[in-house]
Amino acid sequence: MDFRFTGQEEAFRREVDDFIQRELPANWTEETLYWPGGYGTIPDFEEINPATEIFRRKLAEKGWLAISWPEEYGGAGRTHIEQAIFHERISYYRATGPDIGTLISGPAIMRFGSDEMKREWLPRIARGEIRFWLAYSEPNAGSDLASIKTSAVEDGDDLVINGQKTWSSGAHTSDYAWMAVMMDPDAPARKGISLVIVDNKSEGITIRPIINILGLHSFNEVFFDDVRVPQRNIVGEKNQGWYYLMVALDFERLVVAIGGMRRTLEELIQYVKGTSRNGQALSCDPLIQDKLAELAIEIEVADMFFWQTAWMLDRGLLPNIEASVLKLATTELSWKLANTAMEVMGPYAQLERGSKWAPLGGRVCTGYLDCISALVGAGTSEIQRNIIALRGLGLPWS
Amino acid sequence: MDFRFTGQEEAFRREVDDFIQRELPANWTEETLYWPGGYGTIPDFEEINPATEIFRRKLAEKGWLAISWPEEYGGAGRTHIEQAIFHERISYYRATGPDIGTLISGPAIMRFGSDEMKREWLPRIARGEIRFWLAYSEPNAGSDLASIKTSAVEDGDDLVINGQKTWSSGAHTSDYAWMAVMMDPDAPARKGISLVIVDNKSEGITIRPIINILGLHSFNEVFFDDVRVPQRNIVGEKNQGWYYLMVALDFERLVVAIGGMRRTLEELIQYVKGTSRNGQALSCDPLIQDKLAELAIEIEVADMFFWQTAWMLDRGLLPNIEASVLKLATTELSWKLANTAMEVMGPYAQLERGSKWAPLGGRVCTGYLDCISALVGAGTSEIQRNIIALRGLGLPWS
Amino acid sequence: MDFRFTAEDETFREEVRQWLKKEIPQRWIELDAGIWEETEESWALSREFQRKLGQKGWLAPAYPKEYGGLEMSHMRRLILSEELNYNSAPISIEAEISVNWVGSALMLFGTEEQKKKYVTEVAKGDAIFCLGYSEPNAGSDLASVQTRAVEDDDGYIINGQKTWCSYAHYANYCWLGARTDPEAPKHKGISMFVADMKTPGITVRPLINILGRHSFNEVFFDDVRIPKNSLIGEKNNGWYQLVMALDFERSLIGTAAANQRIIDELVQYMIEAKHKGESFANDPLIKDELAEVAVENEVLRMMCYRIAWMYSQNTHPSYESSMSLLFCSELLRRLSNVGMRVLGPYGQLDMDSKWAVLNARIMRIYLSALSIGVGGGSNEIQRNIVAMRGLGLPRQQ
Amino acid sequence: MDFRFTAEDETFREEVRQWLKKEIPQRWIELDAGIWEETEESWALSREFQRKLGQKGWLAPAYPKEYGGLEMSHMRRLILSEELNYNSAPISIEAEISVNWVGSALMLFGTEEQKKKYVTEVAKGDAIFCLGYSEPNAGSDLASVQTRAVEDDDGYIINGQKTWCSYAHYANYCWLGARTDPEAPKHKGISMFVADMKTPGITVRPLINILGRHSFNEVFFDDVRIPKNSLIGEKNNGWYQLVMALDFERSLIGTAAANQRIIDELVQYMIEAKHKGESFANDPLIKDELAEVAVENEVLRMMCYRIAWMYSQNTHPSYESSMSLLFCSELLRRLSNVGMRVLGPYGQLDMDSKWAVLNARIMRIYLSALSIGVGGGSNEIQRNIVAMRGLGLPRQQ
Repeated sequence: MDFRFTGQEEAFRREVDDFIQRELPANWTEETLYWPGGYGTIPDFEEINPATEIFRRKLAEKGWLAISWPEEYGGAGRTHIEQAIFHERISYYRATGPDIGTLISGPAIMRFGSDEMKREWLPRIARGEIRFWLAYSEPNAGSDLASIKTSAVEDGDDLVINGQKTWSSGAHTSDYAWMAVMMDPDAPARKGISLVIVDNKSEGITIRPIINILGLHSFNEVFFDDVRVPQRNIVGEKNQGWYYLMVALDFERLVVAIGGMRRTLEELIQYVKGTSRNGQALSCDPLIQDKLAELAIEIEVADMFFWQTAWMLDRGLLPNIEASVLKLATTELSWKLANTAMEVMGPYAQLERGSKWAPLGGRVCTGYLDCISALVGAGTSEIQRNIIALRGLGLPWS
Repeated sequence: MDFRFTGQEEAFRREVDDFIQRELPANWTEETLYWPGGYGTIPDFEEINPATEIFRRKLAEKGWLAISWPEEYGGAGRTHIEQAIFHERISYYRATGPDIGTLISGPAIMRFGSDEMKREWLPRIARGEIRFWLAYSEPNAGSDLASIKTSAVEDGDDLVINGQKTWSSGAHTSDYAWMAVMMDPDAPARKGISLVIVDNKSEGITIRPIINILGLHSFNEVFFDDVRVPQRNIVGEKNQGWYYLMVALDFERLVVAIGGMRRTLEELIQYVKGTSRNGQALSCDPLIQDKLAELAIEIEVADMFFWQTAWMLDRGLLPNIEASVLKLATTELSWKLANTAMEVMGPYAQLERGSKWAPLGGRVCTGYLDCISALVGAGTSEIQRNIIALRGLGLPWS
Repeated sequence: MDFRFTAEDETFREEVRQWLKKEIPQRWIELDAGIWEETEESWALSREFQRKLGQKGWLAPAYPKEYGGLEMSHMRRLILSEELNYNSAPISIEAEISVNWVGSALMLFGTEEQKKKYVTEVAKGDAIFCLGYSEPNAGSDLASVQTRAVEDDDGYIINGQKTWCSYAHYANYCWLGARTDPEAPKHKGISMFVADMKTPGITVRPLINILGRHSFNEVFFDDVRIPKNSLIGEKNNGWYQLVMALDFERSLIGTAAANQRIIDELVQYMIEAKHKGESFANDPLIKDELAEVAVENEVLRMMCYRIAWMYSQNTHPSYESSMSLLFCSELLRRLSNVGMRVLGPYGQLDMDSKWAVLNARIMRIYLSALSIGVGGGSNEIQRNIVAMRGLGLPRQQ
Repeated sequence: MDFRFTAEDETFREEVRQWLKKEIPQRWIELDAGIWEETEESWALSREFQRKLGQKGWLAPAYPKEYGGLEMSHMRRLILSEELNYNSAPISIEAEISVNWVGSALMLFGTEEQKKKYVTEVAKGDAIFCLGYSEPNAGSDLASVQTRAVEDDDGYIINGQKTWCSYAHYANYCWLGARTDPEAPKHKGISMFVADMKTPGITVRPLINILGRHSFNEVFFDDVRIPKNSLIGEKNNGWYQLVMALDFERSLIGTAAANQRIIDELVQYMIEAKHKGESFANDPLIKDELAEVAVENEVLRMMCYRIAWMYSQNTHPSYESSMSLLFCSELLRRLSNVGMRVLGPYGQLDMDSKWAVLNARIMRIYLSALSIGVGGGSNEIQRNIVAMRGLGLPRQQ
């Protein structure tokens, strides 16, 4: 057992750290509104700040958008631990880079796609040339992926897709949908789903914005009206989508903003050390100390699961419980961080960015709004707990 | 709206208070191990302490075992508010008196029994001549009363009962079982249950002790082997038992130890005022103050529901949500009281009675053990929450 | 004991309901501006509504008749407040503050002339006060006021800065705490003033809140000259006057009524969503949590009734108010979190989205829950009051 | 990074398992005496087992070989401890204290003669120490020791009273803190001694615990005369010595392993109970809670591994120990409460009932959960250490 980074890992960590500090736009870390665990700010900010696109291209040049992929597909051929190191640093500096394509679509294609498919898509993803959006959720379907209704009917070499997706985060800034469709409506719900890649520019696609709680455009509803897609865009085998989705969920979990959590806690500590109220430093208040100590413990716990999950992936183990635990721990943590910050900072934390009185550049105010999205997003906390009970303990499904 | 006691209620409260202080054995309140909300100590203590039997008989003489019953059945013809006043005071002094007969069987006979049955049973209950035990729970049935398997078959004027009850609190110190049996096994579970009164001395009954967590004999398992009971002992109509049980549960809820909770909090406050640790009075510790303030608020909340429930009964309203809320609030409160006491008092609270170092005469130690019984007893907290969601809010049953 | 309202009370409640049905403007319902969400349009509507309320004597119903009130009983005021809030009537929080805090304090400490002027204006809905208590980095403790008021022959000259002044940009007057004796110990040497917001030297700067709206302000006083008769009560005795007046706090019954509205709507939503097969709404954990919150709101109502009843018996609540404030702030947090879970992602949409559910009210209550019980450890302060006054434990250092 | 044990470690684990299968007496398993539940019979069995462990060098595996240890690595000791605890081997808590607290401190501060005698006896399982730290009403702070030790020509004379001395009635020695300079400030003037429990003037009185068992004692010292060489380390420097030795705390891996056993058994029970139609076991809320606790115990194990690994790297943990202690005490509470809910009323029966489930282990863990983290606000102290050492916040007053 060894809790240290190896020499190589340590060197890579330094390289990543130096790179980010050098290449990230000045003041980015202080000025971005991104809250660890929240979904609400990223697409919008990428759209309005071209500097992040430049940064992303530089990451792609180094092969860091696809760190753990083989070099033949444009990756850096590194380990998952190294990938985790990269993610930890990226989120510590609140930088952007990895996205749906590199984190979900790419690994799934690598695992389930044909050789032809791999050659067609992986290098473009790794080079950061194309972006994907997740087309899973549908109206009135709640968080249960098995109730997908958007249909795909085979017609010659094509599929013809009809239906609607919603909560489509970043659909308006992406190139392709990574999409779950129902190909066999007569099969049991979980045996008729297929995964397919759909070009956003296809005829019959309409994207309409949904403005989120922050007043930003991150969500969309997307309509599919007789949209034609070549059958070779089906990922892996048809009707195996449910299984692929479950496995992909496990990979996705590694992308938790563990560095961002730690950063935010550090800033909270700085704040209480530097702020007095009624003549007493906040850092001396035992109730505040208690709250921060509790946060520190929970971050430590999430941290351990983070590295263990990465390590399991390197050893070819499928971290399904660990991944659920990690998701559960970090979404609730995101919420607790925001709520504790609100309590500690008082009314000042309710000020939006732009006010000179807003602590942490208004990030707490955003965070309080944004953290709720992860809690109720796909795979709510309740569902995660059920997964742990079922897969982890072998208890019967209720 | 009026939150005061009326003049008559106030006078009755004084009368009860004076009576208890005068008639209760000296030092009883300090010496008894009874914990508010726990089930574990009472039958045993009644058995070993004849003084409580004398006290009970004096209560019966005043008609106070059946305060709200009509005088023709041996009651005092008073209101439910007055009954609540009586219960509040009784539990404040940790005295005994009201039991299954006066609280559950009696009111159910009054509401559902024939005139003949009322005349036969009510006066004897009111005079404290007979005691009942609750024969609901069965092995492997969990907390769901609908899964009763003990059978009762009609045979001439009799019923013949076969089966087993368990967790039978006080069966060994009582005279009659207040019993739920299955008379129509072909009917849906909730339409085949009847309530019947069974004499403990009937042939075919075997009572075996179960020693509880306190090392006391309060539970029993009771076996019924071809036990014959006259059919006139069926309460109300046959196969209506489920409905009667549900209504009876609502009445039962009023018997929460609200006075005992308040008393225990008072003693905790006394303790922290009188105890120093490392030179500082416990009462000055802000964390301890917080905990006690939280308890005080929760007791206040339970208190309000207590009086409101009594008031509803006086107005002929059936307090089903209120009763569930009261049960939920007080069982969790019992647990919190014990746990807070343990935290505040440290290792001393773990000493059993008899040690000169045991605070509150060892009651905290007992209470910590005993409070768990109410939490997992019939109608667990989860079930109560479901009842509130279903009956109170009209949400669909899950 | 009696948990009922009298028949006359019930008739009064019905009268209020009917009146509200008629008088709440359709446009107000469409705007649905909650707490801290006022816009120019909603503010104008609420001012107009408050004047109508004032004409009926329902804006400050407890006031003596000579100052525009009805000398209404406590229980009836409770009923009035419940109905106003359950039906989301257009009352701004600032109007409530003007009536319940400032007006009540003026009634106690003002001269006859001051009462005739300000109290009557407030009761008629003609005047709005903003509070000039908080100062930057001073927490919630009035005793650390730094703003100075220097007396000369003509009156007082005010210099300093206030913050968190809600709706100062609309207010007619500022209810101002300023230090008149800088040599005196912390709690002494403070006086209370009424400053006309149009006085030269007063500058109002907006603080944009979490909803992106302008509700809070910083107010700067730069050599602001106010007349002698702006002083309320005794000079240098302001802190004590305020402590006394603090007990005139706004009853939480309004919050309880507003919560009830939310709970009713959430329940309705869950029942309908279940029919549509929405999985969020089927979760037993969420259902249980909603049930628990519903019960707790029932408790809050009872607490408010009891406090009102105590007033009606001329008993002064001591720790009971702290208890209910504490209970209320924790309840609001839980309610808004449960609500967010019931609605799932739909709960995160603002009211201009066609997918928004329940007019985005849950999201807004999630935000407004913040304004109670946070900052300066105010829940801790309330808990300490319960421990001290309710349980007789010593004061915390 | 590497989360695996080496192949050699795994072989060692298997060796321990096989040995335990052979050596844990059947009678011990029947008695199933948990912490604070020792009886005369179980004590005798555990003493015998500890001697066997001692012979293998597994009782004090970290000690130098010359004192009866094996100089075993930290990770391997962790494995040993995990297996001993998961299999409920007959080790009394007092044996662990003797090895990990007293023995380790003696190794640091004892003379060669003292080490040869006491440390070797402990490692062989021949000697048990009881702790003489706490005094009545003094809380958990050793600095407020009142027991006096007065030096004369022949040695020291001890007078005073200790409390919470577990298993003092079986112990061979007392590891005693006494005040040697009453004039010195609180933290100075304390010295550490080893007192033979057979010395005249020592009286042991039982304190009956919550399980109705005799595990704790009061120990009275009445003109107890002990020789000069009973002093350990420097005179008047006892407090500092102890603070240094405190870091030799018992790893929580034993607790984690014991928890794991409980969780495994609860899961098995729930699966079986579901088949029998027990409704307690079907409750989704309880199931979720159990899942959460299982995960948290996984975290606790990782925390312990990491601390052991830090030692193996010659890094001294600072706030990490407090973190895991805090986490552990809260986890134990939750585990015992979830367990009680899983079992329903069956969980409340003691092991002599034929209806008792899982040998009444849950009830006993519910009770023993009390012994961690309660009293003297010890969780608060740990949280303060995390705040101070981990986050760099100021010390609390």
